[in-house]
Amino acid sequence: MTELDSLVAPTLTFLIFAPLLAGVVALLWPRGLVLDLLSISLGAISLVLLVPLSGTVMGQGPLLLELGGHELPLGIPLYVDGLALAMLWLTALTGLGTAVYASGWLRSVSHPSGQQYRVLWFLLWSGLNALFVSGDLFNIYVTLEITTLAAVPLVALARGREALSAAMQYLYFALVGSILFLLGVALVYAETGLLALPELSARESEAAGPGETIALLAITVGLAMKAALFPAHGWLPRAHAAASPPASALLSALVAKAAAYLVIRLWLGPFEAAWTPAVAQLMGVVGVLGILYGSLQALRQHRLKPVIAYSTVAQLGYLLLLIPLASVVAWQGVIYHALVHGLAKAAFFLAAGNLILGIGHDRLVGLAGCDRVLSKNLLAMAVAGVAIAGLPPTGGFIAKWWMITAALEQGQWWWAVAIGMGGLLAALYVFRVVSFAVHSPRPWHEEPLRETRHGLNRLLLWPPVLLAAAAVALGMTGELLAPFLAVGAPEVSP
Amino acid sequence: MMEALQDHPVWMAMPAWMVLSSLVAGLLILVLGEPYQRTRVVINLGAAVLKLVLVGFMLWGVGQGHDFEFRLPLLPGIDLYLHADSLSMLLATLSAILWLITTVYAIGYLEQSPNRCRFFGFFSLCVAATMGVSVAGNLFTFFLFYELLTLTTWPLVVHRGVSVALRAGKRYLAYTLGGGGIFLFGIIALYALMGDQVFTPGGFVDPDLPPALLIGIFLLLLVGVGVKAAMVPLHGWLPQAMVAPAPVSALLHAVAVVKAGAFGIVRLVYDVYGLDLVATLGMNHVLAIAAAITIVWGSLRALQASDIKQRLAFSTVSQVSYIALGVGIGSPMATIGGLVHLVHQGLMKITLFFCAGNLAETHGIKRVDQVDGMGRTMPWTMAAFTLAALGMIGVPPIAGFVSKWYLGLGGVENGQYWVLGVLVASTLLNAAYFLPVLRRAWFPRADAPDRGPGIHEAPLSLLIPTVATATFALGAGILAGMPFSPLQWAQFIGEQIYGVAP
Amino acid sequence: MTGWLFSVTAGLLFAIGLYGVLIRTELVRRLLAANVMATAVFLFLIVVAAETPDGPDPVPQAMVLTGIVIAVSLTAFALALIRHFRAVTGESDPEGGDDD
Amino acid sequence: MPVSDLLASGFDVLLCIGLLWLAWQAITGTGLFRSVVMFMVFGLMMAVTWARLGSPDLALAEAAIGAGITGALLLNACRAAVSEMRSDEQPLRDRPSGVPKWLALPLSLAAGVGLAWLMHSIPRDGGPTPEAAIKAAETHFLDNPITSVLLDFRAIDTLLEMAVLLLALVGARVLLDQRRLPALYPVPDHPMPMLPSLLAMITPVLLLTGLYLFWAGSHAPGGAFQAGALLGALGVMYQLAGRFTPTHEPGTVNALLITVGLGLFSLFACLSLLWAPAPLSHPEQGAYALVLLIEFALMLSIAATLVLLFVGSRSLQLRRSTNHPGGRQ
Amino acid sequence: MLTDWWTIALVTVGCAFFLAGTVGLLRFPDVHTRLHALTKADNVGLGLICLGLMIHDGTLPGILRLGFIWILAIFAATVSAFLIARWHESAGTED
Repeated sequence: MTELDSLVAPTLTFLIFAPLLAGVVALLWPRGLVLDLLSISLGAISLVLLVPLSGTVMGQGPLLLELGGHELPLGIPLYVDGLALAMLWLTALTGLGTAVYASGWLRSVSHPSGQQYRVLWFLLWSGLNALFVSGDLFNIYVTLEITTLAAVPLVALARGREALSAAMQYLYFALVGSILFLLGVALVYAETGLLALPELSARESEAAGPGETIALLAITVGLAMKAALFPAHGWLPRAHAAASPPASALLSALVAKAAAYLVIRLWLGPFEAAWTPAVAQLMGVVGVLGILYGSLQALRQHRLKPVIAYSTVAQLGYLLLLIPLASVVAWQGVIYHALVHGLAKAAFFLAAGNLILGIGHDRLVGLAGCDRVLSKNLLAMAVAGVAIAGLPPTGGFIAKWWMITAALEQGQWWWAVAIGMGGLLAALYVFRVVSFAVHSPRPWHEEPLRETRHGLNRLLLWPPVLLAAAAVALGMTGELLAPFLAVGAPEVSP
Repeated sequence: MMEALQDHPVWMAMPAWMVLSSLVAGLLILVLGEPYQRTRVVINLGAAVLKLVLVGFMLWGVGQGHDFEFRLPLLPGIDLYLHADSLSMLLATLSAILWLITTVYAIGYLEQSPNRCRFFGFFSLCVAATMGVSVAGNLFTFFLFYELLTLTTWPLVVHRGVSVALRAGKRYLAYTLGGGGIFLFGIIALYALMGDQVFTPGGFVDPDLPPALLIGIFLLLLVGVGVKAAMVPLHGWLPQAMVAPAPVSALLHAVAVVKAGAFGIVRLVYDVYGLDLVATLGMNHVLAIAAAITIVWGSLRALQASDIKQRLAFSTVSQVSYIALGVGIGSPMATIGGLVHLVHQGLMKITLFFCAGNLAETHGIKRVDQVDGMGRTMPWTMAAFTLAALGMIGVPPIAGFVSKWYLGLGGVENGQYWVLGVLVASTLLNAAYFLPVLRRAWFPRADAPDRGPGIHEAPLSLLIPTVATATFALGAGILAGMPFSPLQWAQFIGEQIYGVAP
Repeated sequence: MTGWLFSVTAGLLFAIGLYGVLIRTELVRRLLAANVMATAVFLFLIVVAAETPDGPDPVPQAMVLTGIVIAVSLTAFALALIRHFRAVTGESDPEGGDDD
Repeated sequence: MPVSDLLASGFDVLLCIGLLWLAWQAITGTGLFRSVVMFMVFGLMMAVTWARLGSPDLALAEAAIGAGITGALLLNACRAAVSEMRSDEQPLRDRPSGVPKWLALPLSLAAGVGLAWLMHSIPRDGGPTPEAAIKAAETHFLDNPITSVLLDFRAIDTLLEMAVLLLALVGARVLLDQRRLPALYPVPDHPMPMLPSLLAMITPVLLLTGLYLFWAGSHAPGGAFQAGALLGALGVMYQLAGRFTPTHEPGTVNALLITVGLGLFSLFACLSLLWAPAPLSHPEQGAYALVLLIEFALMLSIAATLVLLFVGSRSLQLRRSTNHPGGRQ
Repeated sequence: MLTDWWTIALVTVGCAFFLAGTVGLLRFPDVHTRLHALTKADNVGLGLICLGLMIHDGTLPGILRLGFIWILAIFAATVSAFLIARWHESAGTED
């Protein structure tokens, strides 16, 4: 077991097991205030712990920690590289923001199952952290199950018929998806006798046997159903639109992304030998179709939350573009996009939640005149939308620049055009939503000049604003974060 | 002592402070919120004055040949690089002066309207973007501020919130974001080929790349910049954007946005490709012809426009292409003519928009045929309007004449006599769409509705800026010979570009 | 050992389960089909475990044990959701077709 | 002895045919109750299959959890479907799903045959993990290789799996918070004549077997899951006999029982850093006792969670045994 | 060798009883008679098989365990038969 500096094991242990213990505490001691303080402090501590962890990953390259001290291939390894690190940061930041928002939201709506929400969040959080650092195929299956079984109740948390039927549809998609994933794991184990990702990717990639290829197919279809990638996206818009604001922020920013993260993690790591460039182009096409379909659908919606949900379907398509463009620059670009999209999407949903709280319903037409009452909220939502569309001052632009550079450097210019188109379409549906809010039916000088401060308590306002600010701040730190993201990038083509 | 000060990093990073001054002001105003009316005015004017002082220092410094640059690493191998050279000071000075004047005008204009916090916040952010465009040192930074300009101007175009404004905003976005996408594609292609290059006089693109590729990239970049410079096929958004409040259409659509596009064309030809490479590729003729078509087309459409602001908008479309024409011709005199027109057109057009604003604000006059007898009712406004209109036509003492004169000389110098034809035709067309307005204002027909005796002028806060810009336009024409006049500065830039005194 | 028989059965069971998931819209029946598919994968894993050269390999058996517990938790939650879904809507399939 | 091999393979063939036929009936059967019963028999047959394939642990687990608890839950669903069917609703009509039959049948058939061929053709040549596992299991302080894998080599899988079980319960509670559905097994006004006596006889047997299974888990087939499922079955019997009254007030004992498994295991994972560089590693001495403690906690949690999932209420109170009829509070 | 013969004989007779029970289940007209067939025939069949296995096993714990299983099965059979009959009465439905 490679000699790791003293802080890595405690950090990883904290990230995975502390939220579990917090979940147990939440079940035993259901006092709301205590649980909110617990979730916020856990979020803060994990952010603090991530800093030295990033330093170590930066210094020593990808970290490998064998659980229980058992050498591979028997034990389960935890594997942390640039991609996993970025996802951990995303989970911590979005988690903290959503936790603060949820504490305010649960009180302002006096939701009956506040305790349940906090337990679900703690367990979801530990499942996500485990998923991002896990280096074992079956372990990833178990963590996927945790995220699903925590996400479906989060959807069902929003009372009403639509939430229940959306949760039902989500559960069935996820159920079949996880069985397909399990089939893939079984085939890989039968064929290679290995489960650990580092071992699988370290094999000298001679031609993969039929079992491995079918396994890759099964795993990809399974994950596509869980991440609602284009052909299998039916459930996501209904589920994310029906869920309550903090829940849909978590679902869109983290849960859907975890499954998409796994697609690139498995395609570029252990299953590298199982696909040919032609297949990679096909995956790229699926990604682009997802981008175009999601964006066009988002342009057609009449309610606010389905627009954001379809935007998630679209933005997840970008992750698949990493497969045909498997260069280091593309790796950095796609991870950066995942990071920025996570933060911005969470900000978008939370700000949308505030607007809906303000006007009572989420029809786009009803947003008119919202700019005067909830102006700061609207500004946060607009900035988050700009980050999703990848326009300059925000981190989204840096990610888009990286991805287009990677596409042009490898001569696959068509991906660059697709990325550009995706950005434009995203800008269109973002500005469509904002123009609904800015629209004031009567000419303004007849409008009575009243600035009603909406009774939005501070806890609901600051998370979206800070998350949107983080998405913009990422625009400035491209140079700073580039070496972190490049750790563990596949040295495929230059 | 001055030398020690010169290479002190804080002094060197002057362009950054310039951009930051209005960026911070804008953000502060947005964060403050609506009720802080007085502090907002203080912040606005303070930032404008501070910017003017900074620009003055830089103008003096660049004149002495000092070097101002600021570098912030944003991407591995690519930096946010701000570098103030003579060309950037041209646009920076113009924007700084006009921003101060327009802020005063806007405070008066939007007296009781809602959402002023949002307006002034994005207003100063927009000027920060223009400053950024002017001092950008490489294509990446240029694009970053170029797109920021789009983002910050959109809220101003849709400020009124009425559905007409929203439609205009949607069209504006479609054009600018579409153009921006193409521009980004071209920039990244250049970066993929050349890596991170700084704007260098004579261009940094290496000539022995395959010409087809070079032309392709040039066209991509030209389209990207052409959208904002409102070249003919891409000008659709400008007349629509006139639905915005007067100060917005004055500063943004006559000066900031449109000039950013023209400035982009100048950078592209002189500092990215370099004149001789553009000539060898034959792109200068393409540019010149496109500019000529835009000039004539803009003037013709202006003729038909019955709404004052529409007419001024189409006049802007044609006037901005003078700059492109100067760059397209490529001779030293034509370049100086084009560059100096960048300033002159700004001064004249902003005066015209201010007057249109005054007419609309005090008397609700929006159409040309309602202007009868306004000479008597609003003498100062109409006087400024007449002076600026004559300048646009090219009547000698006013600024417009200087740039047309140099453009003509440039055309003759290069043996391209058709340029003279274009200039004469456009002058006649300018006269055709401005003179009837003047006639109606000063010599109303008998059956014109009687406006009643006495003068009913626009409020002072609107009048002073109008008169100020009119005098600037006149001064730029008369005092063209003075050391720090726009013409001298254009010649100074010409020297640096051609390396020889014209 | 008749390992081949069981692996073929596993494949066919998976087919039956997949057919059930695709065809049935009635919620409980679909859940049964999903469980049959899961059992098929478990059967394949255990066949692989049984036929590893020297002695049954404990790792797939542990995986299947974990899988069974996860399957039962998913089934339990799905049944609870079905019961509440039917109580709320009276429908028996999520699309609910005519109502939304 | 070719005869016994012949008989054995004959039995296997029968078993497989039975499995396939039962699965087919369970899915394409008409009545829901009939499908559920078919599925339960399918579960039992799977338990026999696991035994045939040389993994008795799984046979126990499948019988207790797969056929037992899942069967009970499914019967619950049938009872709910029948008892809560409103007058206007037709009996569980089955609308054609999106996928047409002519497409689904060939598709799944092709997938099945392809998979069958693939599963058969993959060479069974073991690999690094099986060899390492089998070699390590011999020297491990736990004699039962499966328990050694579950609680030591791949301990995090078991831990996270407990989280999944807990999540299922929390998810069910989310639904309960929104709408209190009528209890499926209302407490009968007069106790059932035969059940209490059976209960009195069964309780010690099940308790004994459960504890034995838990104890034997470390060196013979058995373990926390099987024992937990058995105790869960005992709990279900108590509920059916009306000895538990389901309530919606949060019960502290219930909460403790549910969370003790996950809580103790996570605590162990964190504390293991004290004596080892990596989490979830067992100390040199006292490891056996620690494993037993964790397994006991897991058993309690599994039993409690399964019972609560079956009953579908927030918590349960044990009512005093009322053998004499009419002695009801 | 003798014990093997005894085991085979007892197990076959036990299976015969099971067969009889199953035939009874299929042929008998109503619930009650079918219950009889199941509980009576199968329990005896199980007893015989257990006996056969006891002989085959021979060890004391094995014998005790098999006997215990048989008693447990009888208990379960009687209670469930009673419950089904009672439920059938109360529900009064044909099913």
